[in-house]
Amino acid sequence: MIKVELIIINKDGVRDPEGETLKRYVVDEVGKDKVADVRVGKVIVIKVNSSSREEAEKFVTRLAEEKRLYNPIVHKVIVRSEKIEDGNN
Amino acid sequence: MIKVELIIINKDGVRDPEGETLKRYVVDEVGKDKVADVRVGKVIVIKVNSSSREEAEKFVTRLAEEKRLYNPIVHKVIVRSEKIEDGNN
Amino acid sequence: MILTLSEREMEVARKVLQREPNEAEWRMLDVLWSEHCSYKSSKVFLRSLPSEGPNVVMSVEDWQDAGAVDIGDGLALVLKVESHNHPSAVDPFNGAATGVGGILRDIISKGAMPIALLDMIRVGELNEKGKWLLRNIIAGIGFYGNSVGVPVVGGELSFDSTYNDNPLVDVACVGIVDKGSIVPSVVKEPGLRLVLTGFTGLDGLGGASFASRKLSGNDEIGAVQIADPFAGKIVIDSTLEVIKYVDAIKDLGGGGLAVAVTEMANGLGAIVNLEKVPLRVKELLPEEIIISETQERMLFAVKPENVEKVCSKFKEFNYPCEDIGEITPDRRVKFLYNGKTVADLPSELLLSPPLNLMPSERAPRRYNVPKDVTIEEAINKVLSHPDLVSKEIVYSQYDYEVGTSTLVKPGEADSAVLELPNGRLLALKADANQDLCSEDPYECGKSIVAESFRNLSTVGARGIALVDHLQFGDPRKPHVYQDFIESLRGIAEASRFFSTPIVGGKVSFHNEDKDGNPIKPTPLVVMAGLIEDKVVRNEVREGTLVLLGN
Amino acid sequence: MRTAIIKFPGTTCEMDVLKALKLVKADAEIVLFNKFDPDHYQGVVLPGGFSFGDYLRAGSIAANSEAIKGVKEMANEGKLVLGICNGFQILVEAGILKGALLPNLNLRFVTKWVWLRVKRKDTPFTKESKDVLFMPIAHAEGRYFLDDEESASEIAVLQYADERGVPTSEANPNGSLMNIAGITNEGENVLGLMPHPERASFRSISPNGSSDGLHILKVFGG
Ligand SMILES: Nc1ncnc2c1ncn2[C@@H]1O[C@H](COP(=O)(O)OP(=O)(O)O)[C@@H](O)[C@H]1O
Repeated sequence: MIKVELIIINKDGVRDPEGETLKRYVVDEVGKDKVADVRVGKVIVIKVNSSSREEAEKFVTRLAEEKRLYNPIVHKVIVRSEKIEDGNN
Repeated sequence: MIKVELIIINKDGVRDPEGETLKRYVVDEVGKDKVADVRVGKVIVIKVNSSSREEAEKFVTRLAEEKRLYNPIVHKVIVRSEKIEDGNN
Repeated sequence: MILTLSEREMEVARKVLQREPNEAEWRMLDVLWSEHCSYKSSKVFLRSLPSEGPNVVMSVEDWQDAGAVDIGDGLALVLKVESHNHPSAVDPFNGAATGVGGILRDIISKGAMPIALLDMIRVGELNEKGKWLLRNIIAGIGFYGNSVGVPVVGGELSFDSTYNDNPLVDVACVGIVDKGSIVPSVVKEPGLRLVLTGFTGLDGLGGASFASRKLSGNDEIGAVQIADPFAGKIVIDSTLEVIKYVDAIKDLGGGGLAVAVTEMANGLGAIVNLEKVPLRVKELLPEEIIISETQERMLFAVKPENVEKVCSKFKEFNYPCEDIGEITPDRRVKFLYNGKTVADLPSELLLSPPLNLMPSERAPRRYNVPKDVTIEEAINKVLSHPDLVSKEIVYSQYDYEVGTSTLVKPGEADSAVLELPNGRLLALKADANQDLCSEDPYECGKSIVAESFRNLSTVGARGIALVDHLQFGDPRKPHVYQDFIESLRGIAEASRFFSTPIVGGKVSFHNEDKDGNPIKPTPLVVMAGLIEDKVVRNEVREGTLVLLGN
Repeated sequence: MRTAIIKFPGTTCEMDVLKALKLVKADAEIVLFNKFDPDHYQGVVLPGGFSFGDYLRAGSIAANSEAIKGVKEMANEGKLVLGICNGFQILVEAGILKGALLPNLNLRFVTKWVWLRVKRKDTPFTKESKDVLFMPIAHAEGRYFLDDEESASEIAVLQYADERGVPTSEANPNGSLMNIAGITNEGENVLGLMPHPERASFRSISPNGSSDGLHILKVFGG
C-alpha cells in the first residue's frame, strides 16, 4: 500500500489570512527576525492500493485534478508518497 | 533558513468525518477498491531563521503547543523540516 | 473494568438477580444507574416541580425526552435544555458542537421540527486557556447549528473564575409539531421491530460512566466525540420524513444502545442482535457495541411492515439503517451476538436503581459584600466587567436568519422573537445568575425565573412554560446537595407564581475545578412566551433615561 | 417559470427559497439532487447551506455531482441559474462561474445585514432593480477572488457598499476583491451571490421593513 500526501496551499500571490494571523502571533511572541513566513493549508492523506509509488502518485494527482480537490486559480499542490505496510499508519 | 512543516491530523482512532465524506462521495466514485482510507488534516509551513533543523523543529513544536494550534487529545502532529536557500520555495 | 456503582448498588443488583452479573451486564447497570440517565439523586425533588397547566401537553412526570406545550391551531411547542460541560472542557470545539447535535436529536425524537437554538456559555478567566476554550466553544456551536440550518437566536455569555477548569456549555432547542403527531419515546406493545440508523464506532466509548481506557493501543480515544453535522442534518431531515411510520423514537445519547433500548421498552422486553448493528470500525466487541455513545444515531420502534419505508429514507442519502431486533413481552432486555447471549437483565431492575437520598446541610450564607466602595468604583467595576460587553462577536458567528422567521434578532432586545408557522409570535430567553446563587440559592432560584419572565415581557410576551437545567458540584457533599434542593425550591415557587409550568429539565452534577471544589451553583432556566398583541420594540432616543421599580 | 430548487444533503435554505419564490408566483419546487432532470425546468436555484458538510471547501463536493452537470447544461442553454451563498460557492467550484470563494479574511463565520450596490442592471436578475439593496449575509467562505481584476470588474453584478451604494472598504465584510458580492457569466443568465435574497423577501423580518430580495427573485415569477 502507498500512502500519498496531497498538500493544498494558497499560491504565493493569494492572501492567506490564517498564516498571516499565525505569523502575527509568533512575531508578538518571539521577535520579528525569527520567522520569515507562515502559510496554512490542507493535507489530504490517501492510502492507495498499489505497489508503485509512481502509479499511486499519478492516481492521486489525476483525482485531484478531475475532482477538483484544489482550485487551480488559488491553490498549488504538492504530492508526496511513501510505501507502507498494510494497515499501518 | 529552515522550512518546517507541521501536519495536524486526527489521531488514528478518532473519527474524521471530512475524510469519510470525501472518500464516500468523491474518491469512491473514481475507484472504490483503489483507495483504503482518506484523512484530511491541516498543514502549517513555517520558515524559520535558523541554521539547525533540530532547533527549528523544536521551536515550531513548542509554538504549536503553547499557542494551542492543536488539541493533544484529538490530534497528532507530524513535524518535518528541510534546509532551504533564503527566499526560495 | 471501572464502574461508578456503589457497593450498596452492586449488592442490590446481585440480590435481585441471585447471581453475579457478567461484565457486559455490569456495564449496562452502570450506565442505566448513572446519575446522568437515572436521576437517582434528584428525581424525588424534580417530582415536586409545578409541571401542570392547561396548556401542558407533555411534562416532567411523563419523563420523555422533552416537554411540550399547546400553542394553538393544533400545534405544540417542544422544549429542551441540556449541557455538554465535561466534553467541552476537554475538546471545546467538538464538545460544544456535539452538545448542539444532542439537543437537536431530543427535539426530533418527538417528531418536532427544530426551529431555534439558544446557547449559554460560561467560562473562566480570559487567559490563554480561557480564550482557547471560548473561541472553540463558539466555533463549535456555530459549526453544528449553522450546518444543520437551525438558527441560534440568543443566549448568554458570562465569565467567572469558578469555571476556570469546568466551563458550562448549555444549549436549548425548541421545535414545532402537530399536537396529534407527537412521537412517544416509549412503546406500548410487543412485536415492534427495533430499527437503528447511523454507524456505531469507537468514539464516545465510555462517556457516561467509565473512564477512558486503552483500545487497540490508542489512548483516550473513548473520551472524544467528533461532531459530524453533515450526518446530523441527514438524520434530522430523514427522521422528520419517517415519523408517520414509527411508533416510538429514542435518540442515542449517554449509555448508547443499552439505555435507548431499555428506556424505549419501558418495562417490556427487547431482543437486540448485535451483529446487525452497522459498524464504522470492524474490531468493536459486542460489549462495546452495547454502550458505545457514537453520535448521529436514532432508534425507532416500527411495525414490521414499515421497516422498509423507514430505512429507505435514510438509504437515499447513503446513510446506514438496519432492523436490529424487536420488542418482546417478556420484560427482559437481551443483547445477543450471533445467537449467543451477551447480556440478559430484567427491565425492571435496569429502570429502578436504588434511589439515593443524600445528607444535605445548609452552607453558611456566603454574602460577600465589599465595604467602603465608592459609587464611582462600583460603576467602573460593573461597566468594565466582560459580562457586559457587546455579544456581537458571539452571535454574528451564528446563522440566526436561516428559517426566515427571526423577527427580533440577537442584540436587538432582551429576548428573541420568532414567527411561528401559525403566525403567532414566540419569545425565548435563558437566564442564570451564579453570583446570586452562590449567596442564596433559594432566592436565586426565584430570581432567575422572574428575570426570564421580565425579559420576555420587554418584547411584549407572556411566559407560558420553562425548562430548567441544574448545574452543581458533587451531590455527595452536603452543602452542594442542599444548594441544589434550595434552588429547585426557589425555581418551583416562582414558576407557580407566574403560572409558567416546568415542562422539562436536566441535572448536571460533578462540575468541579481540578482541586475538587464545586462550581458556584448555576441553575439555569429557559422560558418560552407568546406575544398576545404586537412585538414591543424598545427604542431609546437621545435624552431619555428609563428606570423602573423602586 | 418552472423552477427547480435543488436540495443536496446538507442544504439548509431550500424551504426559505421556496417560501420567497411563492411570493413572486414562481412555479417552483424542491428537487432532491439525485432526482433532478434539467429538461423539466426553465430555471434553477441552488440554495444556501452546507452541501456535503462543506467538507474540503464550501461547495466543492456538490460541484462534482451529476446534478451540477445538469445545471451546467441549463446554463449553456441560456436558462436561468441562480446560486445563493452555498449555491454560489458550488457554481464557482464547478467552473460555471469564474473565480474562487475563499475563507473570510477574519476567519470567522459572519451573519450581518449588508447594503449592496447593483453594479450591472443588464442581467435578467437585476433588470429593473433598485440601485442599492439591503440583504443579510451568513457565511464563512465568501471572499471573492479572481486573478484578473479587469475581468472581475466586468462580471461583478453586486458589490458590498455603504447605505448610499458606495463600495467602501469598511463595507466589505469578508475581504472580497473589489467588494464583490455577486457575479454573472458571459451569457448573463447565471447569477451567483453570497447575500440571501430569500431572507430579504419578508418585510416583518427585515430590520428596516424592506423586501429587497424580491428584486432579484422576481425573475422567476410569472
Ligand atoms: N452565547 C450567545 N449566543 C447567542 N446570542 C447571545 C449569546 N450571548 C448573548 N447573546 C445575545 O446578545 C444580546 C445581548 O446579550 P446580553 O448583554 O447578555 O443581554 P441580557 O443582559 O439581556 O442577557 C442578547 O440578544 C443575547 O441573546
